[in-house]
Amino acid sequence: MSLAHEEVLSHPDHDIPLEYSTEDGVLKIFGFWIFLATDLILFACLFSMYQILHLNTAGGPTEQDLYNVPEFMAETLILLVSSFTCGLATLEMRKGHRGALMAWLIVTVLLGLSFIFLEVREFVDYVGRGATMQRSAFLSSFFTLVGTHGCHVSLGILWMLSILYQLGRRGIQAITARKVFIVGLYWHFLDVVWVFIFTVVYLQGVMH
Amino acid sequence: MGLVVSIVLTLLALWVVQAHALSHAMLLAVILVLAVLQIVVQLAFFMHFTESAGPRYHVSALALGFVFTFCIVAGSIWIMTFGGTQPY
Amino acid sequence: MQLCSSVFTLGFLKDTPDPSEVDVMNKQVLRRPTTNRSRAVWRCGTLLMLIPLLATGCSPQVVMLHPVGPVGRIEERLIILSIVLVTIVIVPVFVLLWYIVRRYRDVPGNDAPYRPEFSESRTLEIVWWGVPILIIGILAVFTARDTFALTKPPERSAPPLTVQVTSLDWKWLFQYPGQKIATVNYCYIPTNRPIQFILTANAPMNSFWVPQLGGQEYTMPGMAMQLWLQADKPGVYHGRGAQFTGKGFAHMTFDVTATSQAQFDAWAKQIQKTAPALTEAGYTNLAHPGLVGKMSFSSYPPNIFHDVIMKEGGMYMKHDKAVLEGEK
Amino acid sequence: MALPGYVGNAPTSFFVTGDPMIYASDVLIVLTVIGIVFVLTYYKKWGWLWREWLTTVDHKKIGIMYLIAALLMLFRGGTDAVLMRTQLALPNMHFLEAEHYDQIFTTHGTIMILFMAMPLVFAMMNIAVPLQIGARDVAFPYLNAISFWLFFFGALLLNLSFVIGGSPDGGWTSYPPLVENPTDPGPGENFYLLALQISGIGSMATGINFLVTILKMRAPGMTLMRMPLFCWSILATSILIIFSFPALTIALALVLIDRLFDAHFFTMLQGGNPMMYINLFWVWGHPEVYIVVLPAFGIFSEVIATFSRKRTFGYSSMVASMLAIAVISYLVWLHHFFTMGAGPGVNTFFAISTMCVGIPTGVKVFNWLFTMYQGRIRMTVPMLWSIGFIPTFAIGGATGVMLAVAPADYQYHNSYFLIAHFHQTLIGGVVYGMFAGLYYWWPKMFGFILNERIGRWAFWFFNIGFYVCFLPQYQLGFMGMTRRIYVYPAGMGWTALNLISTIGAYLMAVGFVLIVVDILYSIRYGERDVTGDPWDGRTLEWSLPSPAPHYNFARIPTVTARDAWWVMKGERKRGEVKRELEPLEPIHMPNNSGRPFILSVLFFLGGFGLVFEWYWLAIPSGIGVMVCLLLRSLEYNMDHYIPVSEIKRTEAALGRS
Ligand code: HEA
Ligand code: HEA
Ligand code: CUA
Ligand SMILES: [Cu+2]
Repeated sequence: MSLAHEEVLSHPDHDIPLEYSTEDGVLKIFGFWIFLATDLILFACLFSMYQILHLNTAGGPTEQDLYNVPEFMAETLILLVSSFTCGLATLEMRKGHRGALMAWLIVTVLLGLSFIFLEVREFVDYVGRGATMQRSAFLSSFFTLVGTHGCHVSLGILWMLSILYQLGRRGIQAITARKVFIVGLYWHFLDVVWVFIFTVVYLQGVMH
Repeated sequence: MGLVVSIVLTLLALWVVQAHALSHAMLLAVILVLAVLQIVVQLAFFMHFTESAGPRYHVSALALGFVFTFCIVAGSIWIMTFGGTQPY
Repeated sequence: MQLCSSVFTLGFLKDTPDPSEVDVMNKQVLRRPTTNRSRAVWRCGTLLMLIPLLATGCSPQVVMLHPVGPVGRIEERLIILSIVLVTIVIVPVFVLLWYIVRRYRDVPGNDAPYRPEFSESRTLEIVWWGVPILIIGILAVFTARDTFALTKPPERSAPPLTVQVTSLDWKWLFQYPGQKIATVNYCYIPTNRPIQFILTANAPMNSFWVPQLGGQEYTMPGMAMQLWLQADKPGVYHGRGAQFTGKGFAHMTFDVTATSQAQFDAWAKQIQKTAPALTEAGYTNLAHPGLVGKMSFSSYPPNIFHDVIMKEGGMYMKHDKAVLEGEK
Repeated sequence: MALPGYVGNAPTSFFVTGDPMIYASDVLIVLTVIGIVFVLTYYKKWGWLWREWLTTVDHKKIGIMYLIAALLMLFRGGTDAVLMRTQLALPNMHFLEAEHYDQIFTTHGTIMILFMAMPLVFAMMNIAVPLQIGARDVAFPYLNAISFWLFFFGALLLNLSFVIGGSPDGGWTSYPPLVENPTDPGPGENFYLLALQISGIGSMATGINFLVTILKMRAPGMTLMRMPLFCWSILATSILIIFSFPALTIALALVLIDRLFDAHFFTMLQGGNPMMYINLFWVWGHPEVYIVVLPAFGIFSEVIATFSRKRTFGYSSMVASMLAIAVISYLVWLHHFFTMGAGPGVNTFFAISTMCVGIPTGVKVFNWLFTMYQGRIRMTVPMLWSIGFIPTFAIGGATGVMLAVAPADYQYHNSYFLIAHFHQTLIGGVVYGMFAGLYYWWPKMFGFILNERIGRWAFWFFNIGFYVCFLPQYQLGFMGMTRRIYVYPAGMGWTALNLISTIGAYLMAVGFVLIVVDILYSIRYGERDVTGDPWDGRTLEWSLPSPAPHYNFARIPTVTARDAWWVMKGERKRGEVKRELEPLEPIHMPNNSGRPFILSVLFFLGGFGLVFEWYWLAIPSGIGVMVCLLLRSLEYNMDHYIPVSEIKRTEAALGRS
């Protein structure tokens, strides 16, 4: 990376969080925000696809046949809580508490895993009832939209594990702090996307 | 705090849907508004949205992202409804 | 008109169909007037030099600019209007470019003023934000007006005739719900009467285009689109699919013959009497990819048009019940 | 009455067979590969290739690699064009069969836009942007290398389809349901989908990279409103890339899911809705055309100001218009399918928003004209391309406005009028712009100037050929000729115009060959650029030696005004400021890495596996990709410092202090 031209290095300031303390950190965090904007458009396309196809059931299972309120509420609450614990992890990092940071991250990972577990169970259940992706346009778009989110979450879990390993080896320093912050952004973003899946897919589906 | 608000918002959304109190279109509108509020909560409480070193370009980037998202979703749905009915 | 049409009618090439392909492409709408060969060669030379003029050249073969019905005429008027409007800004660009590049060349002894810091002018900026806004404004008004106008039947005096069109791989099927007959790769229409073409596809999406009658519209599986056209003059008009559909696409042409109402009725009678019927099996066969010539059928299974649309996704569209039941 | 050679299934054999042209190219490809391997081995260049190029993260070298690849792709796409024009020269030609022609126009369009125009744009921005803003590299050099290699292997994948498996033949827009399994079996379409997907990921990364670079890495004093217009154009383009490419990603992914896993997004049965693909494709497709044309606008702004020896006229409205174009271009995508009949309200809205793009574009045209006004115009080759651009693009844009008149588009749609429109904007805008940039920045890239005389000949052949080729096509459109037909009957009056158009295409090919000749000639005889500032330039890249050292700036300049280098030269000439040279400091630079290359190879293998549904290849490659990402994440020593002594030595060798 080239020398910093932004204020960050020229006026070292103790109030600046560690993750912003290097030029590299500033660039990567900003770059990640932009990446999130692209992911936003990606999901926007999947959502419009779903909205247009969700009634095209081709005589197969419909939304009402499939969605189950306790099930998707459980998924939603788990993800919301995990977003919160992930936020706590960032706060602990700001305070420099490595142990607490890692603990909260582990909690987040566990919540993420249980979310994925529930989702996989839901998918398996649907498929068992003949609601496969090949059955109708509605199901193609359902599995693609929700599945894409699920893939993102799974990736996030792997990513957090790698960061946990790095935290264990190197402690909290500029680079690991940046990574924790960025994975946090990612996780909260996925939570936002889920809120829309909750609304547009599940709530709309059980509305009638 | 953030957690409480977001859980309240979620339960509220579930409740309006289950209560069958509103018309279809109104319901959709209400739950979408609730979802948007959730975004605000996430951004403000968890994502440290207002923080940055130097100019806040990421705020404009995300704002632009929301605008284009709206254009794409609303535009696509508008186009795909074919003026409401098929002539045939 | 005459002048330019003679300039642009070229006869120097042996421009006649290859006999082996006539059966597939026997669509000579307008016979080119035979031209003296040497004169044509000379014309070709002029033409090469006058290439920029081509964009405005206009023999009767320039079908878009020689419409024979109200729909095509509305579109032609818009085309001309838009040409005129864009010319208003494009010509000054050309003139300015030519003048500036000539005048301000960096050659020794050029006494034109040199002001390297001249880079702002409020007045000039207002001019070139303003004039285009004005022009676009005018164009926008006419565009909006005609866009809405063309979704309605062109003339209300005569009752419309409905023709259902299905694009197949790689042929066109026309069904006449009023006459209960069907044709392939050609159709007849009465003149001076609005025709409501209802378009669908039982194959990848195509586009139904008869340039002399008016613009095109997509034929899409599962959809039934509506296209109003009308012919004022009897004649044979060339039509073709305009949206690529694979290997046989280039041969997906058809003729639209416009005749008087009496001749049209006579033609329909004749088909009803002499042609074979189209059966379900016959339709399935027809829908199979491949090329065929012109065909006529005295009747067809009454619901195929409707059923094909419904099967391919039509059931998910909201339908205008009045049209659906009124016309069938 | 089947078409000759039609009935039956698509080729099932792995290697495409049955056509002498294909065999010939097979042989040619094998010979070329053997030749390259031999030369590299003979001159012991393998190590050099790996160290200096395959593992580089230097934006200048990446730019050069983009340039070479793009020129090769221009040759491939141009050869396709010449073949098509040959087939269309006369009615009822038997030069190409339908299947062949369909493949050729598909690969022509796809290659020209995605593997020629895009990388050419990326080449220019890699070469110039960091130098113009006074930075030592882009924000994420490692990611930049990944972008390049993903593009490269995406392009390789598409080109491979020519000899293995068969080329795609659904048009560059690739509309379903035509490209779904039942009507388009065989791997061709899979090649298209995966090649675009792989290179698309790279493009998206490039967009993010340059947005961050421009916003965050400018030299001190270079405020946004002091930035060269080329950088502004890249900023606008990056915004467009970031917000439009995801739509392409989704559109392609869904078709792929349909094809590989029998889903029903766009099929005719089971409730699929093919119109939704058209919608998503153009949500990306329309911004895409501005993605490629805005950088060209930026180049023209630089070239015209430099060779008129004058400040850019109306800088702020140039910036405003660029941003306006970028934003409006998200509101116009429906103009590519007016004839789908989404209703008069929809058509009117999109027609008017489309026309509105003409307003800011017009402002740019007039500002260019008045940049030349009262200047001193030097007719160098880059300037020739820029001046040639103005009338071609004005006509192309004007016909665009005509197309935007929705009811009239019911006539023009899919006719040769449309073909003429977009070649006039794509060639007259993008290709002219990139050629201008090529000649303009060539000395900065390689240290010598391209021969002006040959360059002028090339320009005139290309420019005249261009008009001869495409003006007749407007008329063909008016005469009812539709696109994507491989034969047309005689007697429609189309013959002469088609023949003229074909002649024009040959003239353009001569022009292109002359450019290649110019490059080869100048490599040997070209004039060396010893000053680093051969054109008397205005922006910071000309303050550096040609070619620039790998760290670009030994000292980061401080910018005080627009046209920073021009101002500095003025100050120096007048002897006004004699700044004390600050002492040199060690420079922080990223390390080279072979991982971007390996990662992209894995992507390539994964893509190839998916094309043939060979999951035994695709899945391990996917895992390999993940492992590469993980390894990167665990890597902490990614950069090094260049010591002052080495900087001093390098600068002295370049004749600077
Ligand atoms: C670089 C590429 C490029 C550019 C810059 C443009 C620019 C424009 N394009 Fe074009 N277009 C394409 C590439 C491009 N296009 C391609 C590839 C396709 C077809 C793809 C396919 O189907 O395969 C296409 C298709 C296309 C269509 C679809 C037609 C159809 O399918 O039926 C339309 C319709 O509105 C359109 C309109 C426009 C307009 C209004 C502009 C405007 O931006 C033009 C603005 C410029 C000017 C107007 C000139 C300068 C202005 C002045 C000198 C002064 C002011 C002028 C006026 C007030 C008139 N284009
Ligand atoms: C940047 C984009 C770009 C560029 C530069 C070009 C360049 C050219 N294009 Fe292309 N074109 C498209 C983008 C582009 N095109 C697109 C998107 C389509 C739509 C595709 C679709 O429908 O899906 C299209 C379609 C298209 C068609 C319509 C095909 C059809 O619908 O049936 C035609 C026909 O004339 C054509 C012609 C040309 C010509 C003559 C050139 C010339 O400029 C080329 C000049 C030639 C060279 C620069 C190379 C020189 C080559 C040699 C020296 C080799 C000589 C070798 C031999 C003689 C074997 N193009
Ligand atoms: Cu001139 Cu018709
Ligand atoms: Cu467009």
